Amino acid sequence: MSHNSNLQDDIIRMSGVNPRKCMRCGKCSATCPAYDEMEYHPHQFVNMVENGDIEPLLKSESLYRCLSCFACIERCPRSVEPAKLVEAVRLAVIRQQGANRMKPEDVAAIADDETPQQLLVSAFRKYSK
Amino acid sequence: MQKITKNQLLDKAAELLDNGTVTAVLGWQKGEFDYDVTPALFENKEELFANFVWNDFCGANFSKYLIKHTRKVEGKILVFLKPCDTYSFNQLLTEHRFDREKVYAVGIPCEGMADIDKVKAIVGDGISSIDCGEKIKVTTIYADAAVEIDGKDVLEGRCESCKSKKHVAYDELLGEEGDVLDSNRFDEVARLEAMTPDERFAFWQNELSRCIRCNACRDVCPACTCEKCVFGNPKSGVENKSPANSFEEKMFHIIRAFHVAGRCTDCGECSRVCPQNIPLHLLNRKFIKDMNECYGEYQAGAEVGSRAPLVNYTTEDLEPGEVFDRRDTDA
Amino acid sequence: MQMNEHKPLIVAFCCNWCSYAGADLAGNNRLNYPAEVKIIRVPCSCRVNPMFILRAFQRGADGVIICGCHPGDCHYTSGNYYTRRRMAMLFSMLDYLGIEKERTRVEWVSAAEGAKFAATMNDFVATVTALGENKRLEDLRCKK
Amino acid sequence: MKVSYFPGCTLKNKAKDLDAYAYKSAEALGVTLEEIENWQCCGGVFTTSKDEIATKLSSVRALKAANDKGQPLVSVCSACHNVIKQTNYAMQTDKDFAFKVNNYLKEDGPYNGETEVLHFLELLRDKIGFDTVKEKVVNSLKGKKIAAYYGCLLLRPGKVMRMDDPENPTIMEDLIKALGAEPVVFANRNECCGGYVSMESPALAAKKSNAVVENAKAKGADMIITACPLCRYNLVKNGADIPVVYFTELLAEALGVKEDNK
Amino acid sequence: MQRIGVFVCWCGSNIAGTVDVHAVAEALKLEPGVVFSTDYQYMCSQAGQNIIKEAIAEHKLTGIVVCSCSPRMHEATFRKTAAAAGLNPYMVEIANIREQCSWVHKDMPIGTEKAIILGKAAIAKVNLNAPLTPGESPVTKRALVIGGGIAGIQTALDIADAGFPVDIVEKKPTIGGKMAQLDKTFPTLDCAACILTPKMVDVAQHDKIRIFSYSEVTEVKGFVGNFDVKIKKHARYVKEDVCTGCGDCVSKCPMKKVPNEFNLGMDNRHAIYIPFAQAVPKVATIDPNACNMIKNGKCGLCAKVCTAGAIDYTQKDEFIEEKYGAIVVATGYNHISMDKFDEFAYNQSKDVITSLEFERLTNAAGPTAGKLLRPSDGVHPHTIVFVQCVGSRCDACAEKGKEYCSKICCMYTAKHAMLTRDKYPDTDVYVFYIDVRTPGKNFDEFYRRAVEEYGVHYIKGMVGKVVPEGNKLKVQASDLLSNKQLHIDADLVVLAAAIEPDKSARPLATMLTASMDTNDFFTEAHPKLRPVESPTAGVFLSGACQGPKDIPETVSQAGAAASKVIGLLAKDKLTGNPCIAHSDEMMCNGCSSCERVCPYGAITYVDKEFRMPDRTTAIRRVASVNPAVCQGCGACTVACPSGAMDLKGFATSQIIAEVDAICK
Repeated sequence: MSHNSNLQDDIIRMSGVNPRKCMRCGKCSATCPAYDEMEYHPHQFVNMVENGDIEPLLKSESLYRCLSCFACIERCPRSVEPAKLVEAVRLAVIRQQGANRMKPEDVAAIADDETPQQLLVSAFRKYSK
Repeated sequence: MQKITKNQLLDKAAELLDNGTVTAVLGWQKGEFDYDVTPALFENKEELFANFVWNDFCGANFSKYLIKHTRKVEGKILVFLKPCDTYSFNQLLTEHRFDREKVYAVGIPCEGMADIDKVKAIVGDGISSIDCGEKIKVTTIYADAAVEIDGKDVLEGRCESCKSKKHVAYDELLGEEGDVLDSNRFDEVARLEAMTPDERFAFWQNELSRCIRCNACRDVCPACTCEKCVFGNPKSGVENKSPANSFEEKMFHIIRAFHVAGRCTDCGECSRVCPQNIPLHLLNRKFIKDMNECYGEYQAGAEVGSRAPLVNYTTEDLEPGEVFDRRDTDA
Repeated sequence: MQMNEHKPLIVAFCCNWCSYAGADLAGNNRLNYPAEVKIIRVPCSCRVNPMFILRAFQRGADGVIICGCHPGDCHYTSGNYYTRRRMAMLFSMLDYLGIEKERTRVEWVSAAEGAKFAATMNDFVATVTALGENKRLEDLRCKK
Repeated sequence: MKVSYFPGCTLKNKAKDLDAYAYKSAEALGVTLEEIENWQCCGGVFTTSKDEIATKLSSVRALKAANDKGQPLVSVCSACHNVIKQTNYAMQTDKDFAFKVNNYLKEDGPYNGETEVLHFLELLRDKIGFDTVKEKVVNSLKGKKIAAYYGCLLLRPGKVMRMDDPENPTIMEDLIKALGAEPVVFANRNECCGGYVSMESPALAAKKSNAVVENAKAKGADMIITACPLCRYNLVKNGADIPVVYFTELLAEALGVKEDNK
Repeated sequence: MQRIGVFVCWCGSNIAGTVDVHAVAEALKLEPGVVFSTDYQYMCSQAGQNIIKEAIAEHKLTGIVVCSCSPRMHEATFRKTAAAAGLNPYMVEIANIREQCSWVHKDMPIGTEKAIILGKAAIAKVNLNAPLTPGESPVTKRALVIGGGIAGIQTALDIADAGFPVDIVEKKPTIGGKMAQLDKTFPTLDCAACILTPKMVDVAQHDKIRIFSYSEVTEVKGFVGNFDVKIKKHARYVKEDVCTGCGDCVSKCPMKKVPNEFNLGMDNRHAIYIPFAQAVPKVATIDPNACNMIKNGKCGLCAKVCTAGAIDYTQKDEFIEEKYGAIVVATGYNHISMDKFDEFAYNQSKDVITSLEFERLTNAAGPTAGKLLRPSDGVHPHTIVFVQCVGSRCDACAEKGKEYCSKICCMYTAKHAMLTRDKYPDTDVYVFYIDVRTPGKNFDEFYRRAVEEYGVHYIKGMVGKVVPEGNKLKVQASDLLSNKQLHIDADLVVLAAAIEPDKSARPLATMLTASMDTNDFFTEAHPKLRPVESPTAGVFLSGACQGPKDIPETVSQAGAAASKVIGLLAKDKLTGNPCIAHSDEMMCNGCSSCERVCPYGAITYVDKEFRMPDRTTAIRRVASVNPAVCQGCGACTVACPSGAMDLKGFATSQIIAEVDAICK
């Protein structure tokens, strides 16, 4: 198992989450609406961050499947709040040079007349720096 | 300056002595000078008519004297109470310090008392006589003509910020009843609070270093009625009959203020009698202001039997550290 | 003797039921705090008379801290509520006289809060050390 | 009553209806929405990461502007409201964050989350009162069966939003009742529509949106209302076969101020 | 001047490791009053105690300072040692140089210096100690048990069997508590009613036990051995001593739509009712909020049919005042509200129920006569999902639920699952768990049987959301071991709701001046060594009011509490704590400040004649402390403006001596 403690510290600091509070109940994964789209599920995120096993998460598509719907934050009985970890890992990726997930030139292909501005700004905030 | 006259008081006293309601009268008598008026117990009409005085220098609060006199005198004592005195009177009843049945209280109106230092500032030294009527007429040994002073110009500091012209206790009222006033008495405390700690320290060091520990403040204070004062009690741990340094003065005044906190009616006698003119009432008012702000408005003596803030609590009281936050956010 | 670093003298009044036990727990768990802290055991924080605090300052203490059960948990049900009011008023008065407010403190420490006790003492000693010697409220005559 | 108002980018463009009806309805109910001067886009999503400062500054500016006027800050768009309320909560509870933000902004005097942040629905419920709304209804929507779709941002995180029970809300249902219609309670009303993922992964968004519409229809709804332009977009785009409208439109209709718009 | 002996303990290396004990002993030798000073490896050992005893005799010591571990540890030990050597035990002071010195400082010179100062403070204090003698007070030989569940019942029976009279106060119309609502009990599966109801009958028939049902404690005064308690008996509008419990009134009552609290509102009862067939006392009670006769004077049917003439619509609440020597709290528990957990749809579907509701649904005396039927439509469920830990083990920041483990849920859920599979093999039963906690005799074996023999599907994971759709409950959950999200169409969802202390406990604790933890569980005097006593003398704890407990544990704790009560009531006199307040009458102003802050009402006032300093006599009002009531907190000593009020053992002069010793 790879252990990247620098990255782990960064993620913990950025997210403000203490993964050690997790009691492994799995309610986050039980409640996640994007569960089936994810390679690593919310409870695994918590566990992997706790173990410093961050590298696979950085590469995972799961980062872009989280809907930020806050359901796991709402229902986590231990206030671990996995979505905050997902967000922190995603930021760790897109903050790197040239690592933007979405580029302005991509938009034209996806957007239509009805696309609300909200969708564009949200997506850019989530996927790009 | 006073609206009620000496004769009105004498007539009332004579009437009550004659009809047997009371057997003694607690009143004022002239001291060494006209302005030096002291409390006295008159046990017959002759003494009363010979020595009783009522003028603009009758500031003394009689409530405290009732403790001593009611223990000694058979029958009831007539006491004249100005509005501010009635608060002390009630407070002492709350503390069971004398038997209400042994007192006949006559409430008298007060237009504010005169401060002899302010008079002296106008006329200079060598006062030979003072006549209080509409105006205060002062003669001195250095001048031929009497100087006339308007009483309003020489009011005692405490009377300038009088909290109430309304009596909260009496058996009988002479003259007209007044109202509880919207006083500015906390302004000076607020001014001090707004200073920096260093400024405050300097202020109090300057004031308290003048203390000569004469104990006049304690002796006159209607809340300081302890059978034995902690400062004279070797077992108390704070016994000190004469101070060795400025700390001990400070400690004396802090402890005294704390002991009377919640019981002090803010009558202002402490500052009136202080020979060094230390504004001791500003310590007591600080406690009153803090307690009002932290635990709700409370006026000691406003009613008999009320529960003072320091012998009371709620589960939601602010924390000791928060008393400062409170001020910081207010400021 | 080193003159450059002032070692403060701290008196801590601890109630027997919660805070003294909390201090014991700090010991059981070997949680260090400075030796400048000297604890006096009282049955309840409400036993602490303002006179004790002033006396400590008079005799050269640089800081005084009163520890009691958390509000609502007083062994005597209401003692610490009185403490809370008394000390709030006393501290406010000391501040009014220009004495550094950081020299006095009230903390609620339960018998289970050994860590809090140690952390509180560390913090208090650091605070008082930063203030330096208590010149404003001590009686130099009594100082050794 | 005057309140500060943060419309947000979408309400000035693709969701003009949501904005215009909010103005009209508020006016009919005796409330003036005073648009914050020079407001900037909230960013659409609240970044939970503690070291994200810049993305939250526009919200703080809006909050500070409302605070200077001594008014609550009202928004209609679920996303704006979520971002602003979460930012305000961070200003209240995260001292480090507040310190940095105040240092950065250097406004007159520090801001520590004093502003009351209200969603337009809260304005209706807590400041105006649904009873008052009910009295002002001129076109009762009697007979309509309306499903209130909350989505995620309106209610969560519950301890920050403090708007309603995050799992069993009633605020929109109560509004529907006040307007004379019959609310349809359906389980997916606080499930996500797919949100901004529709940009990246339209299939996932379609799946989530369809589940919402199907669930509402199964419960007998003939209309869905929402407070979020993105929710509406996703639901409509993915083929909702019943009308999906903003709650303000419904409100304007019931209050009789809808036609003025057109 | 005292003759003081100083005894410095090494505590092996615990103290001696960081404190130069010999240096401490030498330094303290020089303190005023000290005539003897020594150190030893273990002062608390027999040999160490002998050193103290010998020194007392040899040096005619009048006071002792032991520099050792915390006084909370061995103060009592050394007091006994002193007493054995003929010294008053209150002439002993402890300097805590272990917990508060050697264990928290690492540096030997620093530790030693501090130990010396702590020793000096103790010496300064003991110089001012005076021998104290505890007061005595009589014991009222009657116990009060608050709460009539299994805990209260067992405690009452045990006390009464020892020959002491006991009163049970129960707020409901019948005793029996939660256990009466249960169906079967784990791990033996015997029926709750079969083992509980005989005990209820025993209580009813015991000549030493009185039951005050439909009653509550409203006021408690006094102290250990001498409590004065006021009990409010709510009007039940039925004469308890006349009613035969025949039930004729119930069947004739026209008001039959009152939610039945015994069945948790899953069916209805009448306005006049007997909670259940085996109720004790078996008398009817009229619900004044439902009865038309009481509400508007229209009806009166029950009075007409009652041949015994027991109905009395004019009955009023009645107050009973009684003295007790001991009080046992047995107020029990409740399930927490499910309002904050509506992701499980408890408030949205009738078919999402709590486990206690499930008990009633499977109980032969329950709303479905024991047939497992769905509350919504009365259909037999084929797929049942049990969810564990609902509201238990929550983080405080989550702002919902409880931080503790509710302890009983794992076992009762295993029981429910097993019984369901046993009775209805056609039913699929899923249990979502985080951990299965089964520490108890035959507990894990029981749980394993549920899995292995009965085929209950235990899934490690949690349910995230329950969606009522049609007549199904769509359960979305995680299966952590197979790393899958599950979607189950369930017919019934059963929530293992966390348990919390009964709401009546907090006000009761205030009345009793007994302490509680942040969860409102009563605090025990010592978590290990005095688990059934409250820190407040004379108040004892039985059952779940002290913490989550199952029945076997409750019953054993109930017995333990009873034995403590018996131990107390068997005494004729109690010796009190001598460290109490006392007022110097010469200094007392009689101002009542002390009385106002005394939490025990220990201060009264008397008028006494005094010779005054000016040789006159005067009658003065002075405070007087009841030594049996005063607990020695000292609140009065600070409230007293004159310093007349002082505390023995913690006198003003003693504390100031300590301050001076530390500061100089």
